[in-house]
Amino acid sequence: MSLQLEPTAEEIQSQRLYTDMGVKDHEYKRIVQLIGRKPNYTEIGLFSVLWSEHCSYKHSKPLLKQFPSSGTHILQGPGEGAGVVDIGDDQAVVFKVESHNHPSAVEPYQGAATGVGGILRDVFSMGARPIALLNSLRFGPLATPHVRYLFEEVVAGISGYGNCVGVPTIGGEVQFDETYAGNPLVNAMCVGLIEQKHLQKGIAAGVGNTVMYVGAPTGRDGIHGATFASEELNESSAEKRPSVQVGDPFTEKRVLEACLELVKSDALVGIQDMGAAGLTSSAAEMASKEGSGIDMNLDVVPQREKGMTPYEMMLSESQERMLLVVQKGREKEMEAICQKWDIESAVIGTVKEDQQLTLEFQGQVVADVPVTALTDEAPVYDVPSEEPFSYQEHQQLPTWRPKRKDHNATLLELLERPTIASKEWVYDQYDHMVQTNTLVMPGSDSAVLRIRGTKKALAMTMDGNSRYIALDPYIGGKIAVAEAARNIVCSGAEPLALTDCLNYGSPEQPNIYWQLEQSTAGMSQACNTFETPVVSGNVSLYNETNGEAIHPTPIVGMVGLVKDLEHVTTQHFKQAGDYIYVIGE
Amino acid sequence: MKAAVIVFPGSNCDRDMAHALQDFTDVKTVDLIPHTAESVDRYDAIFLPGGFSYGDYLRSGAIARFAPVMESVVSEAKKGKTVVGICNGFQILLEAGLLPGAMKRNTNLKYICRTVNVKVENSGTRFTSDYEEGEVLRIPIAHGDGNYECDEQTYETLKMNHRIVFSYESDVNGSTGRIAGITNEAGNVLGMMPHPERAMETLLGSEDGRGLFTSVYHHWRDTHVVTT
Amino acid sequence: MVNVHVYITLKEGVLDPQGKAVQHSLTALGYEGVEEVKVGKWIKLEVAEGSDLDARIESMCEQLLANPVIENYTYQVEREAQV
Amino acid sequence: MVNVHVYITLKEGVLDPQGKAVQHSLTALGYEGVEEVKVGKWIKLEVAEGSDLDARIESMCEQLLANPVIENYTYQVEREAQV
Ligand SMILES: Nc1ncnc2c1ncn2[C@@H]1O[C@H](COP(=O)(O)OP(=O)(O)O)[C@@H](O)[C@H]1O
Repeated sequence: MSLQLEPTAEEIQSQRLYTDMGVKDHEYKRIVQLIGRKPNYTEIGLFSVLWSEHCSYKHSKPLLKQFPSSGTHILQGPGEGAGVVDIGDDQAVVFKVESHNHPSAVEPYQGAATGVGGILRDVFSMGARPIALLNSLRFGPLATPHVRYLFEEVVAGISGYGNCVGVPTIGGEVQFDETYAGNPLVNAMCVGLIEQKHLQKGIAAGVGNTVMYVGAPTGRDGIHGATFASEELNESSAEKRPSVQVGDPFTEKRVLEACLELVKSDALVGIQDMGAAGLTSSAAEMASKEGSGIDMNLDVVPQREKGMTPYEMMLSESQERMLLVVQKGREKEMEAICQKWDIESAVIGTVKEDQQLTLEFQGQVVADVPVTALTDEAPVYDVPSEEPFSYQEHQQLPTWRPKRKDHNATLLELLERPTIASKEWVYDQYDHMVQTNTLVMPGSDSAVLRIRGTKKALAMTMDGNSRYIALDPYIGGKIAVAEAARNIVCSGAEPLALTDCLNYGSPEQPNIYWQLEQSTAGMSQACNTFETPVVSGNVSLYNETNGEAIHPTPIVGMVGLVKDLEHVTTQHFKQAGDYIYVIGE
Repeated sequence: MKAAVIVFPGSNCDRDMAHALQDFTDVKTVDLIPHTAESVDRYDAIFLPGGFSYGDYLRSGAIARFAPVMESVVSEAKKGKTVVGICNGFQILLEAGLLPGAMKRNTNLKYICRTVNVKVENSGTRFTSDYEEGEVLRIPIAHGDGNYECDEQTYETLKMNHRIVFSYESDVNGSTGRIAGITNEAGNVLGMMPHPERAMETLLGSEDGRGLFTSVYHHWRDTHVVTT
Repeated sequence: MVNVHVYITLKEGVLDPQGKAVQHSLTALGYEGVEEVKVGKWIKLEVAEGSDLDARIESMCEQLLANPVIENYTYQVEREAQV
Repeated sequence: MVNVHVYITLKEGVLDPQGKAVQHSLTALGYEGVEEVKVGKWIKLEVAEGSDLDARIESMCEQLLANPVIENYTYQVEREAQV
């Protein structure tokens, strides 16, 4: 059995194998302390993913705390699959942004496609029907074939996935700048609409309740970094284990429809997407939120490949999967719904009282660790922050005033810049009309969707400009929020709340941490001023190539409410002879 | 009139189609019918909506054509009932052999979503009687495989028998003869790539699609309602 | 079980937009003397052996795998034991 | 000029939604014993002969025709004269 070929707990320690999984020495020591023994291979795997920046926010948590996240209309702030905002009439809007920068750099089509898939699941796991997708993209200058390839494939991936699922991609933005030449950014946002009574949470409540797996079978996709050992096991195939996940939008569409039917049943207790770190994070987080534990039998996890180990199953990032907690005895009702949509489901575990995540495989307990150790006890770092030298330099520079004589030529030059030029080439490839609610299509300030059966509409936009932040992160942070708010207001809507994606370099660099600190402080201040709380978000750090970090790039995704369809306004000039006004400073 | 909108796994314009019929025509009953249904014989008109049935894997419409409900759709079509396939629905009708020809990738190899000018080539059909011949409609297209292909003989036959019902005013996807929509020989089956169900309200940009649905309804009324 | 390889291509005379695009890109990338490119499908199936194997494969191709209106197919059976 | 046939398939272990859908459909159509289906590409090119032919083909495959991150390729050169 391959299981026996895995390194032992002793070998993991003596050869410091945990470092290959991204676990630091002091973190390893802390894990040993927390569980009272040396973790085995599966267990250290669980910790490595849950203690990663992506899952634990260990470098960014303190900064995220400063964001205002509540308000009378906020039904759910950060912490669940997506944020939820009351829009009246017992309805709510649900939204979140997600980054897929690194996967898109490696395999742009699938990286972008699976990014869309993931953010859709975050939204429909709340019980909401996804009604819109947006994306914010950053690439290097289009002059090189590789950047053009990345650009074309990322757009094709977004289009391929979103179009197939039948959710309109109605907005976004693209910028081209040297700083992203080696590290493109792909941020995707999804907006959903829900009847408030169907709102779900990702919790494992009710001792004795059943844990169910729903969706695509698990393969070895996305098991990264730590695969060194398993690769050695596998002399039969010279092929490298794929770490690239391939999206299957057709399955996603069926999982979506099935979930939206499942959430209407009172037998459903909790539901969560298996996103990054798949089964591990969904199980641990669902148990942690409720203070419960989970017993899981890995033999019955639907599998796509033969001979998968517990480690592989737990760390797989196969797409289009959901974890459910269902009232004991009512599993059949859930299974029937899954069958109707022709997707797999399996009873894989039970909610229990003791707060342990216990995994069984082939009659053996292969992992048994306290849930709190995996989640609440994840390290949080106080990182040194240092104002970079360049900042004061920038401040001292005299205000630059461009001297231009020929305004016409300047205008044409500006319009030629890919960052400024029309993005029709992009949004022509997105189905931005499906569901027939799109009032304002891509090409204006924000996109606007009507809400059927009401006089209301939703406006949404994504914005960010890293140059401002590189120059002055505090003011730049404020500008990012203000730009989004302006776009919303210009469409005839009142800003409700926002979601954000923080794309930065390594937080372990004091200068970069300073940027993070300053820009999030600026954003927070603007959020307070506009009364737009941050209801969800995502952090993507370590965006660097050869030690060179990207410009700090926080992206703001904002949603606003149009109270009356009459208020909807587009940015285009309507008629010759109309007056043009400039307002503001 | 009773209308059926077939929902294949992966259909995503099914609700839009139902809204178009329900909200903008006098059609009494509009039912969403699952792909597993055995029969659609109790309906007067059958609509195959857009989307990505079975992911459009292998070829658009290739797998959907074998969905259980299709047997009944084909036999009702042969009996002369009104059958409309829009976008993916058109692709399914081609694969099922109810209409001649096949779809290839758009010439630019990209998905195209945009409102285009669509010309009514024949207003003498049950699908277009509420339009003027030669009228140019603003209707969105949204497809990756809309490049209609048929051999020369088929094309000549289509042309001669006025079975080309809609054409694109300018070449958008490489289609032979800029074909956007055709009927079968008997004239009761229509396939078209543009989405009239997305052009029902000026609020959303155009209401030029309404005529298709009202034509179908009026044809049914004129052939079924006895006036005294 | 035998491995069956089905090769599907557009019929002679049917314009192949994908092939043309690939040819264009290859030329743009500096590969000279690339004259014609056709992009087709290669479908690999593991199928149960049997005396009716050919009939089954042909019927699968005609019914589903290829679209006889615009595509041609050929196939090859790979019998491991005989290799 | 020689005809080059390039065969591209997804790497072992990479999810193949197309293959799965085709297999599902064949089974539903009553073809029994269809175990695994993989959908790949078959690209036919007419290329100028030359001593560097193999090098050229490989570089075309790696640069454009196949996506080395998730796909494998093989190729075959068909020299009409020799047949
Ligand atoms: N990635 C994208 N996805 C969808 N729509 C986009 C995208 N990029 C740009 N757009 C659309 O094009 C319009 C213009 O984009 P852009 O040039 O970035 O201008 P802006 O300064 O308003 O952000 C936006 O309003 C948006 O709706």
